[in-house]
Amino acid sequence: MDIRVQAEPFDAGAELNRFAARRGDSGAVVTFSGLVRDDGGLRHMEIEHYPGMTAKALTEIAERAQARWDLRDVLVIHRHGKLRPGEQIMMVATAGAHRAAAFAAADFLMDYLKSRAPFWKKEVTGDGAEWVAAKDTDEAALDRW
Amino acid sequence: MDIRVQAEPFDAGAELNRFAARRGDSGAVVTFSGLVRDDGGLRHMEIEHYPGMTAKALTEIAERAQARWDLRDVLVIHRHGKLRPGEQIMMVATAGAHRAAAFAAADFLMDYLKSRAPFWKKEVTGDGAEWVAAKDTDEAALDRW
Amino acid sequence: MTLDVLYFAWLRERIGLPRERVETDAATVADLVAELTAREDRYAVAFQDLKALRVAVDQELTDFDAPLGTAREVAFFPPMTGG
Amino acid sequence: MTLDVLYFAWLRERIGLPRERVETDAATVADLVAELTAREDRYAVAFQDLKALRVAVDQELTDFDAPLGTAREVAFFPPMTGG
Repeated sequence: MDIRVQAEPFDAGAELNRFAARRGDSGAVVTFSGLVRDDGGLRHMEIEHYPGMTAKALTEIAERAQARWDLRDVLVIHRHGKLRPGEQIMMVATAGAHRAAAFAAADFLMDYLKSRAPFWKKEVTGDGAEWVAAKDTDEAALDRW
Repeated sequence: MDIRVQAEPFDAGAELNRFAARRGDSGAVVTFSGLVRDDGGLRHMEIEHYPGMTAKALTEIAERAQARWDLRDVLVIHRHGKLRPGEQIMMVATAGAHRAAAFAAADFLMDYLKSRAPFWKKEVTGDGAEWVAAKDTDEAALDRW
Repeated sequence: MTLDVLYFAWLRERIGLPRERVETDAATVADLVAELTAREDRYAVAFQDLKALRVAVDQELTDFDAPLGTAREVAFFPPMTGG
Repeated sequence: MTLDVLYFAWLRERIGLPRERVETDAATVADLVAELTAREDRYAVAFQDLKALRVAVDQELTDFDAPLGTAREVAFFPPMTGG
């Protein structure tokens, strides 16, 4: 298990290759990458987090996924600070012997990470800055698990 | 849409980075990588395919995914020929504005690719060679969609 | 009519060749299978259990009762195992 | 007891500080919120709708009726928007 919370950019491709090579007994690797969408108006995004709690919360979520599915490995990287359009915000990767577990676990990690890890996004446009509101559907997504 | 059928190895990480950079309006990218599992006994795997049909079948599957979900882009790479333990067999990637569509489409692509694209795997061990049997669960997985 | 008939995976190995040209008047895939089966034991053995086989006509998956019409290529193979 | 009280995102902006030390005898999170709310308008405004807020005690998510016990750190924030 590899959990990282950092301000620095990361190379998603290099992380995928490293992750896939680490456990040769995994037949299936799923990744999710979240990017700052370039929708024209956005200047940059600011991600605030709760330093004392973040790594702990991510570790708990990853442990839950590992307890529930037959996984060989889990990776979570989440950035904070100032991010520009097109930049990677975060990434999860799951490795398993079979594809169903790898898919379900990555999907689960994203749902939990979205609503249970202490990050808050603020979008800065030409008109000012606005905190991103949590969606009811994000909270509802947790009921799937 | 980018569909490739090839004997040559590919760099999954480089493909992910290129894919994620291609459409800046995508907030969510999901990848699935299938690897030759190193379970001790396997010497190598041979993947046979039906050259006239393969690219066509993969394109049809990808088009079905694009018709069903709001996707910005789809990538499918599948190798054939001789592959050693640890090597990448194939990869799919989906990009969307939102994570639910990217996840569902990648999962769908894998289910269809597994049972509807003309590839056949043979495993070569010290004891001889054996064709991998399709699983009933693979066929049943299609009913999910 | 003249058809290209293709075999893949263990079917190719049992029949002993990857493709052949076949002169036939078969109206459906099933008719073609019956003709091939009547030829030689290796075909009869290979086509013994049609439920364990799949067929594509002109590179589209179809059923064994599909008409051949003006088809040019018929391929037989076991269930696919890609991914 | 002495608590570190932390605020994040728009709650931090409305209250105007990221953390403060609070002397309190509050038995529960709700008691602590009542004490803060009684202090000044900016707290009352910030804590107006508790349904729009989340709380963590000693870095674990919990409910507003949770006891404070021997807690050392209480954090208030809007629903999280990671990922």
